[in-house]
Amino acid sequence: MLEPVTLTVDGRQVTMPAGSTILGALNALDIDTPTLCYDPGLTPVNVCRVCVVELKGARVLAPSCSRQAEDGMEIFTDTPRVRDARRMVLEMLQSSVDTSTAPTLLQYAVRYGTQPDRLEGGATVEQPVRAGDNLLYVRDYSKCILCYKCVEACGHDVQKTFAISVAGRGFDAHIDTGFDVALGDSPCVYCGNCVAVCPTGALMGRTEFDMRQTGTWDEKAQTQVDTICPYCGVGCQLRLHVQDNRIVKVSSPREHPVTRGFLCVKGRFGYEFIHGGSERKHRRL
Amino acid sequence: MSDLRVDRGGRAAIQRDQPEVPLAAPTPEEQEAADRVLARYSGFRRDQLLPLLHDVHAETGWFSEELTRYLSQRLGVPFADLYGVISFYALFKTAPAGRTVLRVCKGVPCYLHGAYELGLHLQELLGVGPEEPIGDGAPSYSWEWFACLGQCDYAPAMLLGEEAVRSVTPELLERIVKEGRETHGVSGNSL
Amino acid sequence: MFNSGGGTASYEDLEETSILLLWGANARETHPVMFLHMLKGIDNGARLVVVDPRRTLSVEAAHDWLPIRVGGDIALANAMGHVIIKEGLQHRWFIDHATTGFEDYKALVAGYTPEWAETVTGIPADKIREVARDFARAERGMICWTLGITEHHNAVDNVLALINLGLVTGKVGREGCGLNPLRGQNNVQGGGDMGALPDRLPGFQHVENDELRAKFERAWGATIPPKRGWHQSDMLEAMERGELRCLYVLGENPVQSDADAHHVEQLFQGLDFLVVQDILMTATAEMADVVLPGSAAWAESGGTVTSSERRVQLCRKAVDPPGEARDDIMILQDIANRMRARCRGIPSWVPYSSPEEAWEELRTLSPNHAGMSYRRLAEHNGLQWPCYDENHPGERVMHWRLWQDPLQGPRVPFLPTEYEPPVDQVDEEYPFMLTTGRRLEFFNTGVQTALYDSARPQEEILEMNPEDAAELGIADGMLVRVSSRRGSVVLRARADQGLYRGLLFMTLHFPDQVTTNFLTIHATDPKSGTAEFKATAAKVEPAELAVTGAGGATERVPARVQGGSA
Amino acid sequence: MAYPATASNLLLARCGLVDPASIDDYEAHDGFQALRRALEMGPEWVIEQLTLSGLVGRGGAAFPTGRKWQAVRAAQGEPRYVILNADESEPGTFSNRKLLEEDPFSSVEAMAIAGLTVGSALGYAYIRGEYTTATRYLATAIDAARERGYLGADVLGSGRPFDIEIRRGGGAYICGEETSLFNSMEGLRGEPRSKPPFPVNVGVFRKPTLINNVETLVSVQPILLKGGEAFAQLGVPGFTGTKLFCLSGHIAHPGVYEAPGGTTLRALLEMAGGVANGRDLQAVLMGGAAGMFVPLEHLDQPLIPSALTPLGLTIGSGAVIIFDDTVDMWEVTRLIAEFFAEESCGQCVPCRVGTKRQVEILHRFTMGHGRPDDEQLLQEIGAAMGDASICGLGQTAAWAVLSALKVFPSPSGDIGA
Repeated sequence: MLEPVTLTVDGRQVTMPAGSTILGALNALDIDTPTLCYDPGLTPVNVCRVCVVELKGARVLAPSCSRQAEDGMEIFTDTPRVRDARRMVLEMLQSSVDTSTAPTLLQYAVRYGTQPDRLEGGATVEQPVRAGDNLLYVRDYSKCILCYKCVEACGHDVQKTFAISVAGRGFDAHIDTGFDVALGDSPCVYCGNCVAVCPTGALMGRTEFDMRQTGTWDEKAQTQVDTICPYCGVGCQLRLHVQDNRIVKVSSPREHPVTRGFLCVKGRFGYEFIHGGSERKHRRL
Repeated sequence: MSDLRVDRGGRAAIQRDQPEVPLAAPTPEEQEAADRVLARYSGFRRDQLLPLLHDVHAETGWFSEELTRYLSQRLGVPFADLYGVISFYALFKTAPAGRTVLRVCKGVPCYLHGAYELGLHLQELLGVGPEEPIGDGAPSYSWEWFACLGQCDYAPAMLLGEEAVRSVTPELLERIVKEGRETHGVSGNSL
Repeated sequence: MFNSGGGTASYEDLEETSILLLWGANARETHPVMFLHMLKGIDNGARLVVVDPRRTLSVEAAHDWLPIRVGGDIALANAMGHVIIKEGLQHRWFIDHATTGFEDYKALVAGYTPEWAETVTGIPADKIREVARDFARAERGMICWTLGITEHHNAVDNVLALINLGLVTGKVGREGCGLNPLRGQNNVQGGGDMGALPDRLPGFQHVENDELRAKFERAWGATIPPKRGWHQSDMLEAMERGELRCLYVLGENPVQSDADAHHVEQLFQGLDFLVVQDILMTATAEMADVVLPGSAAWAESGGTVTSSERRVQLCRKAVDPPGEARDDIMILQDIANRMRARCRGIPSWVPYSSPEEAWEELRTLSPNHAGMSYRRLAEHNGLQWPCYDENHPGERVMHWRLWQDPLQGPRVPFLPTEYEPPVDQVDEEYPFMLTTGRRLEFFNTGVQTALYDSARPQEEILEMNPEDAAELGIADGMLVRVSSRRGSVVLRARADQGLYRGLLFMTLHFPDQVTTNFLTIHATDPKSGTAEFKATAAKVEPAELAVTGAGGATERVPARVQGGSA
Repeated sequence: MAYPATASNLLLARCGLVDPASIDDYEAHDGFQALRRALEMGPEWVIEQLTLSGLVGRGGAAFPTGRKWQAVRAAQGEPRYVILNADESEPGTFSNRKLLEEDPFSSVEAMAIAGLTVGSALGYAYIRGEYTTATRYLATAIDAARERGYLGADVLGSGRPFDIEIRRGGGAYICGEETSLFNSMEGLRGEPRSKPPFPVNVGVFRKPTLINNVETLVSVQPILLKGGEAFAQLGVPGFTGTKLFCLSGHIAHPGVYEAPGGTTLRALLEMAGGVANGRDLQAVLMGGAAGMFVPLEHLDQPLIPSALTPLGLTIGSGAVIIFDDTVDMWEVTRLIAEFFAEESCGQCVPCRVGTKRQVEILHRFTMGHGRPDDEQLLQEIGAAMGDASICGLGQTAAWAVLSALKVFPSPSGDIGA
């Protein structure tokens, strides 16, 4: 086993097990660090750059989510350089992406005092909502900040389904099924694990999408209840989001040892039956 | 069946083929070209992907959706993943382009030596704007702007197919277009 | 396993094993989230070998696929045992230390050469040798199975053959090792644990054990019949004999889910009194004299369920059940009370006001569950039995005692089993072997999955080998008639490279369109009561040419139910 | 040019003199002598000479070459790889092309030396896809060298293997960045990886990898033949040996010029015949698109880090683009920004969005409707790109723009009108 490492963060010393990231150390010190593309269950891709910190002796800022903590590092998390970089990155995102359903991002934006209208008039990633190729979830890539989480979850890190990838490059880089084919022509298995990791609402369950369209989605009026999936015997914990006595969304807690937040198509979307249907055989007794 | 490869995280990763999605239906010409190239890459490894794509592209001039799907299924590289790679590289086309592509350098040194005027001249000669294919069915010629070609000491420069053409003058350009017209036998006012 | 029906290992072990035999299981479609743990295992270096007649989605992720002929499992397992022993790869220390009956096993498998097994399983002898060696030599190994093993007339023997393989290689009782059935429904494990077996009381305590029975009689203040009861197949036979006249069905749809559905339907029609308690108007409920509207325990009432890794977890109420639907535990108690009052004149008595109260009683009666309070279950994301007291963390790996020196507790026996072919044999008239299974997006008889907007069409499809299809002149999407010795159905066909010649595949998901169980055989395993859903001799003809009336099945052309895809 | 090599004609010594397709010609001009020497003296000696020479990477990052070779040699993990980085795509840079087209064998020889020194049996030459002529010459050279036993299973009877495979780029500037190049070689999108870990430990195929620019590798041969100390004595203490500069734009004789370390821009301008057509010099862009405009008062600064760094300048790849007094410099700046917007891989936010926003603002400048806070915005965008981008592309993509703001008259006035 490698020796633990001791580093200094904003003047405070912290000792971490070897292999920890800087973000791990920041968390240990309760330093609230913004992250958008980071997810503890996925390989860090460190592309959003809002978690950058100043590392003494380094030419540029370091992404705390993926940079390994080293013995003797001196880290600064709240210098003007760090704040400016974070603010600018958030401004850039706000100026190019519809962030209206990205509460975390908006919270950071307030924290760092962004002025996105300064960049107004520039190109955006505006494009039509992909809502027609299935009835389970909706892809609205005008809200996509290209955090790669959905690609990682669909691919190497979770599902190994590989239905989507990043395509194109530069400002035109985007999530793609390959020639933008409909999901039905892709290997998608509709597990919705991409939806589960999406931080901006670019991927959204159909029920939530429809309710937002009609203005009936109301998170304040919702309750969340943890239970176990009614399908196979794996024992996945479901978190039922309930509004007006109806299930409107199903997720799974990331910390649950069985699911780690990931589900299959039945668990995530197959809840309609308890609300019954119109045909006699589907009617609730 | 799977085939263990190494992804960028360094872990063994699974490449699966895609039984649920439609079987690829490339054109016979595309399939023949792909098969010819694939035959040279038996025991394909992922790191041979770029050379293989170059070879296929040299024969077909572009990657159609069906050709890409065919390659994906033959190579065991997921379709979306393969498209992601192809669409990353400027030399690979995902829309029909000319059999021969003229790439006019728009690097700063070429700009200083009249590259912009050269492009306009070409547009006039060919009658089409950048990245618009010419000809019916199998387009034979197209032209486009391209990032610095590294021929700055011979500016302005361009690529004719894969070959660099240096110190391009309007006269040279006219000759190239004329020869191209003869070689490709394209008639009509499109070329 | 070894006298308590639960997988010996945990999902965590799937991530730490070196080789995993996924046997008669298509976990990627039927247990998708467990398969994610298997994928992690592969990332960590494990080798995945899938034993399945079909080239399933799971196979796509595997290193090796053994395309076994339907019903050849014991032949394969015993041949692997043969190779292991012949080449001296057995775990000698473990066998000497913790098992009995090795010599009998050795003698039995001596006859199972890989060459002979090849003739039965269709798997090349050298491939059998290779996998046997890999499994035996691997530091850690696991075998996981599902209904491909247990939906056979010799289900228990199939399981025993796999257990023997685990014992001979010492792949049980250690981390990263184990023998695990993957449970098909969210509380198959819990139901058995709670005594929903003909011979067990809650906590796997045998009903024929006087001492254990007395314990429950004291707790319940009632007399318990001292003999084991009937399992489901026994019940059907009892109906046939006229001994069983009245049936109370809770949350099941046997008219559509049981093999040889025609026959089952007739038996149900012959009952004097049928009560169905369910949440939806299933085909079985349609036949009932009384229908009791229950609630969906996972979202409308609560309680516990137990998973394939023996993890007991809490279900919680999230929504109110509709209309007059009630919590099942209350319905049951009301019925019990009325029966007491009506038949015995005993006044009404409500022992449990909530699932938790029933659970608290269970904890006093089942040592395996004694340490699991609701509070702890909530705190720990569930606990794995056995969990003997409130300080016990639950058991990730069972039977670790087998590795203790000196050995704790009794030795475990090898139980050698012989290969037997499926009951329904192919012949000239019925040349195909039809096997059944699930598809990812659907579930059982479709009661739960018929209503959501699945992306794939809600339609039954016959899958068959492309060459077979070509020979019979069947093109993709064409209507075909599939017949067995018991009935016939009409549906669309699709060629699939993943099936060997002579194999057919259907599901049970759309019984209202295609009652696959008109075809299946009610040959049941006497030990478990499971029917042989996995092996039905069948024939296929283009439907246009088919003579009607074979087997008397209603010919129904499925209406294409459009899913979401454009 | 004359042969043998002279103080200012080390790397280009054979260019234009030998037949690039002839191994005989190469052998007749000191060819493969350095490889023989390296085999005779052993890897420690080679690394010692490199260290003594003071050679640093010529691709732009200027990392000491001896230390890099030593690090790969000492790295844990097998196999190891050597990569010739010939994905020369920096606008205004073409020295790799010249070396490969006119003296391809020296790259082959240097790769063999590198492979045998760091313990690698396989090298890759990654050449930008547009360099077809160079690719052909290099392929011919590799085959010829293999035939003569300079490559193959047993290099010159040493009992040790080394061979070279060529990989063509797909038209992506970013792939000159070493970690993007690795991903590209592995058949992936050419997106850069995070560093650390560094290539010397975790390179292509996650194995220790020595990756050097063509010019760096070609410098190895004269170092081994003349000795590291002799090489170091060319140039000045802050910049030893010689460096190739690519002069283009409004210059009388565009081309690759070799000069000892410590030379000045004025000296280079003079070597190349001064501003073309006798016009006045307006601006100099040093280091290509990823470089910066040099204030004309610094033409006499020695081109060494100790003099340039305080001025916020770097030599970069050695590209020197000359602009006469007729050029609209904000239009040039916009072109440079456009180049980065097109070549950004799109992976990280600052570069993906920042490069786009730069173009938009500069477009406003050239159209004559800049906004009051545009210059401030460019400063802030540039700072964020420089600080928070993943790789060198994003980190340097604002340099030219920021330097233009310093050097050229404010664009918010009537520029472009």
